[in-house]
Amino acid sequence: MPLLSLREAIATYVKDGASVALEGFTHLIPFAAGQEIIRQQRRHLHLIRMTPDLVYDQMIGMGCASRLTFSWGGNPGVGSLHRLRDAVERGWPQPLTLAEFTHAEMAVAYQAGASGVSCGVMPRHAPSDLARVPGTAVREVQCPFTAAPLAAVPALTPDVTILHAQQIDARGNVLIRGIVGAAKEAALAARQLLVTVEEQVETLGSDMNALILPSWVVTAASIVPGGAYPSYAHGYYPRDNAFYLAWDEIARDRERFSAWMERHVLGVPDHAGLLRALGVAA
Amino acid sequence: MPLLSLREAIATYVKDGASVALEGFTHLIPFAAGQEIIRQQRRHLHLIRMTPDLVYDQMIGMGCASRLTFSWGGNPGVGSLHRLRDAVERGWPQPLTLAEFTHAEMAVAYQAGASGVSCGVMPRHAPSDLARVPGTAVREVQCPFTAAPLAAVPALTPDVTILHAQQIDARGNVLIRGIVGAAKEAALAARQLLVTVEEQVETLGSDMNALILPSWVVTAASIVPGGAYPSYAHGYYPRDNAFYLAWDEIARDRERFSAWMERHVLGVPDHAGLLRALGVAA
Amino acid sequence: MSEPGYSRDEIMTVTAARQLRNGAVCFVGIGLPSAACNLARLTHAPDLVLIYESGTVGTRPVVLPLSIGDGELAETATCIVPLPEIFAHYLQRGRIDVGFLGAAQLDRFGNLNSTVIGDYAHPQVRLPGAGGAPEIATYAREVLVVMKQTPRSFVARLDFCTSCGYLEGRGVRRTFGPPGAGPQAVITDFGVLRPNPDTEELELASVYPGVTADAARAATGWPLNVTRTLAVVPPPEPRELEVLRDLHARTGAAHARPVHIKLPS
Amino acid sequence: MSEPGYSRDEIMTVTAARQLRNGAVCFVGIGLPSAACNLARLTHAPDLVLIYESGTVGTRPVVLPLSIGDGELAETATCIVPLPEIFAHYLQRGRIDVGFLGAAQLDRFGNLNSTVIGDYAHPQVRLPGAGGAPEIATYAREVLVVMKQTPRSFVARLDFCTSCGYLEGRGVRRTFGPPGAGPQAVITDFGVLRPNPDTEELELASVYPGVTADAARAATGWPLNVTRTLAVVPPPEPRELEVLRDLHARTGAAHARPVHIKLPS
Repeated sequence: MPLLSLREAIATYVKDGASVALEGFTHLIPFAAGQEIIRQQRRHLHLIRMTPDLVYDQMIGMGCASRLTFSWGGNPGVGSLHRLRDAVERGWPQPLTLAEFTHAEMAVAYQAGASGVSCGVMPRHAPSDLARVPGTAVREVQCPFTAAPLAAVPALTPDVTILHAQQIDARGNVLIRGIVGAAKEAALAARQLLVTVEEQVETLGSDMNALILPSWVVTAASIVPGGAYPSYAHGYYPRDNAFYLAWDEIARDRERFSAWMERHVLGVPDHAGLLRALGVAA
Repeated sequence: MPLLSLREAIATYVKDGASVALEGFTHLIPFAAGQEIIRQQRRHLHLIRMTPDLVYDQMIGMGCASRLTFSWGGNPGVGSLHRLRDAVERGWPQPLTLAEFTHAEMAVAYQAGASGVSCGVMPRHAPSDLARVPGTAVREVQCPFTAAPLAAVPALTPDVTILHAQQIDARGNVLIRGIVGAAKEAALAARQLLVTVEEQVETLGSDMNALILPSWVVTAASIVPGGAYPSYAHGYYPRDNAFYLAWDEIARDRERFSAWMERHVLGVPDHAGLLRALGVAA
Repeated sequence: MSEPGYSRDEIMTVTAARQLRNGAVCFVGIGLPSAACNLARLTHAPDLVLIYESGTVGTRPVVLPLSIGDGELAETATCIVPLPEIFAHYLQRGRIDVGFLGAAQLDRFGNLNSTVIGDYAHPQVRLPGAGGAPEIATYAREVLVVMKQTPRSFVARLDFCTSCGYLEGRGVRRTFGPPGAGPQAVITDFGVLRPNPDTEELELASVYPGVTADAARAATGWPLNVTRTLAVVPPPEPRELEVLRDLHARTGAAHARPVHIKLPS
Repeated sequence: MSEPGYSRDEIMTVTAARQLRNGAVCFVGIGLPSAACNLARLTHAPDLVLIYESGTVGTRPVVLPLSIGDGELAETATCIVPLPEIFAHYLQRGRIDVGFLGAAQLDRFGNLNSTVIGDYAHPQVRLPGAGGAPEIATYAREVLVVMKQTPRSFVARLDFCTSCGYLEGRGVRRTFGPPGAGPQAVITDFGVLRPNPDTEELELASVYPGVTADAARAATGWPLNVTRTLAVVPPPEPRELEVLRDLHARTGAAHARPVHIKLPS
C-alpha cells in the first residue's frame, strides 16, 4: 500500500469515464480528493454516492460528471444542490444522467458489491413512482420460500472508492471512527480503494472492535490534514455548518459559483492552499 | 428491560418446543444459560447455533432438544461432540433432526432474520452433496440481472436468542467486546433476546463504535459472573482449553456423562455452584 | 386580536413534540422534526429513543444538528451503527415506532413527493430525492408528517409519488401489506390533519389558537374536509417555549463558531 | 536407517509452511494449518496475513489457539470483524489467497468429506459438518489440504462430498465457474500430492526423506500415481524446528494454565 501525494493518487487511479464513489455520510466526506479531481479536470465520471453533497455539486458544476447514482442529493439541513439542479434541469455545464435508489436500496447495493454477489434482496417498500423511473435498477422478484415480493438490487462495484479517515498506522492500516455511513461497504465493493487521512501514527491504539481497513485492502493512501473540510473528522475538527449555509448562496448563481471555484480550488495548488484561502487554516 | 435472576429469565422466556439460539463463536458462549435450561428440564427445543459446542452437547445429551440447526458441530480443536453423535447415530437419549448449513449460509440466514426479510442471497458454492441433504433449506435461484445461479437462504428467526456479554449499564445497554461471531445478527433476528452479563456498571465507557445492544432491544438480562465458562469473556477470564480437552473423555461415555451432569449441573443450584464444584471459583 | 407570544414554527414544533409518548423509538428527520423530538425528550418524554439515519442510536444532543450526521449526534449516542444496519436491523426489522417525514408535495391521502416538480424526465425543479423516506413510510409503525401548508405543497395531485401514504384511501394501502400504519398526523403551520377512519382522506382535526378552518382551506390545493368537532390546539406552555428557545439559542451559538484547522508546519 | 531428528507431524508442518509466500492472505484452519501458518510468519513470511474464521484479521498470535476463536487471536489482530463479514467481505469477495482444509475423507480429485461416514440418514459416524469448508474450497485462490494418509481417509469414493476439489477432473470444476483454482497441494504424513495438469488427479509429487512411493501407495485407497520426477522434500532446517518447537512449548504452557474466576462475594 503506497503512500502518495493526493495529486499523484488521483492522477494514477482516477481516469476519465471511471465510476467513482467518494463516500461519507455527512462525516468524513473526502472533499480534498474531490477538489483534486476538479483540479485535474477529469471528465465523464460516473459519480456514485448515497448523499452527493457540496463536493459533488462542485464536481458536477465544473463538468467532471456525466452520470450520478445516488439516493438523496441535497445540501443537508439547508436545501438544494444548485449545481446538481442546473445540470439536471438545464444541462449546464453538461447533462447529467441520474440513477436513483432509496437509502436502504443503495445500502443493499453496496453490501452486495462488498460481498461479491451480483445482487441483494430486501422487502419491497410500499408502492411509489420510483419503480417506473427510467434509471431505476431495482427489480421485483419472488421469495422462493414465502412467495412474498422482494426487491432485488444490483451490486454496486465502483472502479474506485475514495474515503477520508482519521489515521493510518506504520503498517498502512486505516482507522475510521464516528459516523461511518456506508463507508466500509463502499470501500470493499470497489475495484480500487483510495484513502486520505488526517495523519499517520505509529500504532492506531484503537479498540479491537474498531472499524479498520487492513493495509492490504487499500490501494493507495495520502496524508491530507483537514481533508474532509467543510465536512468533519471526528476527534480532529467539527463540521463547518456555516460554510454549508453559505454554499447555498455561492452555488445558486453560475457566475458566482465559477468565480468561487476559480479562486478557491483551481487557483490554489492543493487542499492546504484552499484551507488557507478560506481562512480556516493559518 | 427487566433484570431477572437467570432462573427466572429461563423460566419466563424459554418454553418447551421453542426455537432457541444460544449464540457465541468460541467466545462468550452462554454456558450458564444453557445449563439452567438443563436444570429446568426443557424438552423438544429446536436448538440453533452456527457452532454447537459443549453446552449444546450437554443439552442434547440431557434430552432437551429434538432438532438442531447448525453449520459445524464439533469440539473446537479437539474433535467430535460425542453426545451429539450418540443422538444422531443411535437416537440416545432421543433422536435429533438436523438442518445444516455452511457457515456462510447460516450467517446469511441470521442476517436476513435480523433485517426483516424472508431470505438472503449469496453466490452458490461449488457443487457438493449438501444440496441433496433432506434437511437442507437452501434453494437455487437466478440473479435477475446476471442470470447467475445464486443460493437463496431462508431467514432464521429464533423464538429466543440468548447471548452472554461483558457489561450492562445502568440504563440496560449491553456491551459485547472481542470476537463477536454472529451474535449481533442472531440477537436482532430473534423474537425475544435474553442476555447474561459478567457485571453491571454505571456507564459502559466504550468507544462510540463499540458493539452495543440498546436496552430496548433486550427482552431481559441477568447478571451471571463467569457465565461463559469454560468459554471466555474477553477482559474477564480466558478460555479453559484444558476443560475442552477433558470434555472429550467425559462425554465419550453415556454413564460418565450422566454422572458428570448429575453432579455438576443438576446437583448445584446455579452457575456459581458449578464454578465452585469445578474448583474454578473459590 | 393581539399577537400570540410564540411563532407559527414554535407552535408547530410544540405540537409535533406532544405527539410523542415517552419511551417511543423515533426515526428523526432533520429540521423541525429534530427540534420537536429533542423538545419532547427535554420535557415530557425523557426516555424517547432518537435514531438519526446516520446510524446514531439513542442520541441525546445538547444542540440541534444542522445535518443528519453532525458530530454532536455521535458523541451523545448510545451507539453508532453502520448505515446499512440502521435501515435493515432497525427500520426494516420493525423496531421503529414513529417516523418523521416532510416533502415538497403532499396529497389528500398523505402520499408524498420529494423527487421532482414537473415531469420526471424534464423537471421544473429537481428535488433531493427519496433518501430514507419510502422505507420510513413503509415500516415505521406510525408516521408524522411535518410540512407548511400552501396550495403549492398541499396539492390535488402529486407530480411524483416518492413515499406512500394511504394511496387512494379506503384501505388500499393495507392490501399491499406494509407493516406500518401510515401517516397518523400531518402537522402544519395551521393545525393538525388526521386521516378519516373510513376514507383515509386527511381532514383538518385541530387548528392553532386564532386560526380558522377557512384559512386552512385556502392554504390547501384540494377541498379540505374538517372534522365535525374541530379542536383548538392548546397554546405552547411557558416551559415548552423556554426549553425550545434555549435549544435554538444553544444551537445558533454552536453553529456560528468558526472552524479552525491546524496544519502541520 | 537412523531415526530422523524430527517427527512426521513436524515435517508435515514445515512442508505446509513452505508453501506460503510472504504477503499472502491466508484463511487459516485450526490445528496443523494454524501451526504451519504461524511457523511461516515467524520464519520466511513475516508479512503473511492470517485470517481465522472467527473474524480475526491479520492476527499474530504468540501461542497457538486451541479453538478458532481463542482470546489470543483477538488480542493480536489488526481488527476483528463480525463473522458474516469474514465470509462475505473477505472470502466470497475474493480477497483470500490461500485456504487450508482438512477432512475425514479425500478422493483422488481432492474432493473432501467432513459430513458423515456411511449413509447420511443413518451414519456410522456423524462428523462435525461443513463449517466454512465449501466456501473456502470455492473462493480461496488456492487450497492447501493437510491430512494424514491412510486407506480409510484417502478413499476411492467419498461417502459424502462436502467440499469440492476437482470433481471428476479434466476441467469439470472450471465449468461450474468457482473463482478459486482448487487444491494445489495435499500435504500428508508421507509427502505432497499435486494435481496432474491434464487429468487433475492427485499424484504423489514428493516424499519425505526415507519415505518410499510404495509406502505412500499402501496408505492410499486408490491406485496412486507417482509423478515421473518424484522429488524428496528437504528435511526441516534447524531454525524451522527450533521456531516450531518453541511455538508448541509456549502453547502447551499457556493451555495448561488453570482458569480462576472471581465471583462477587
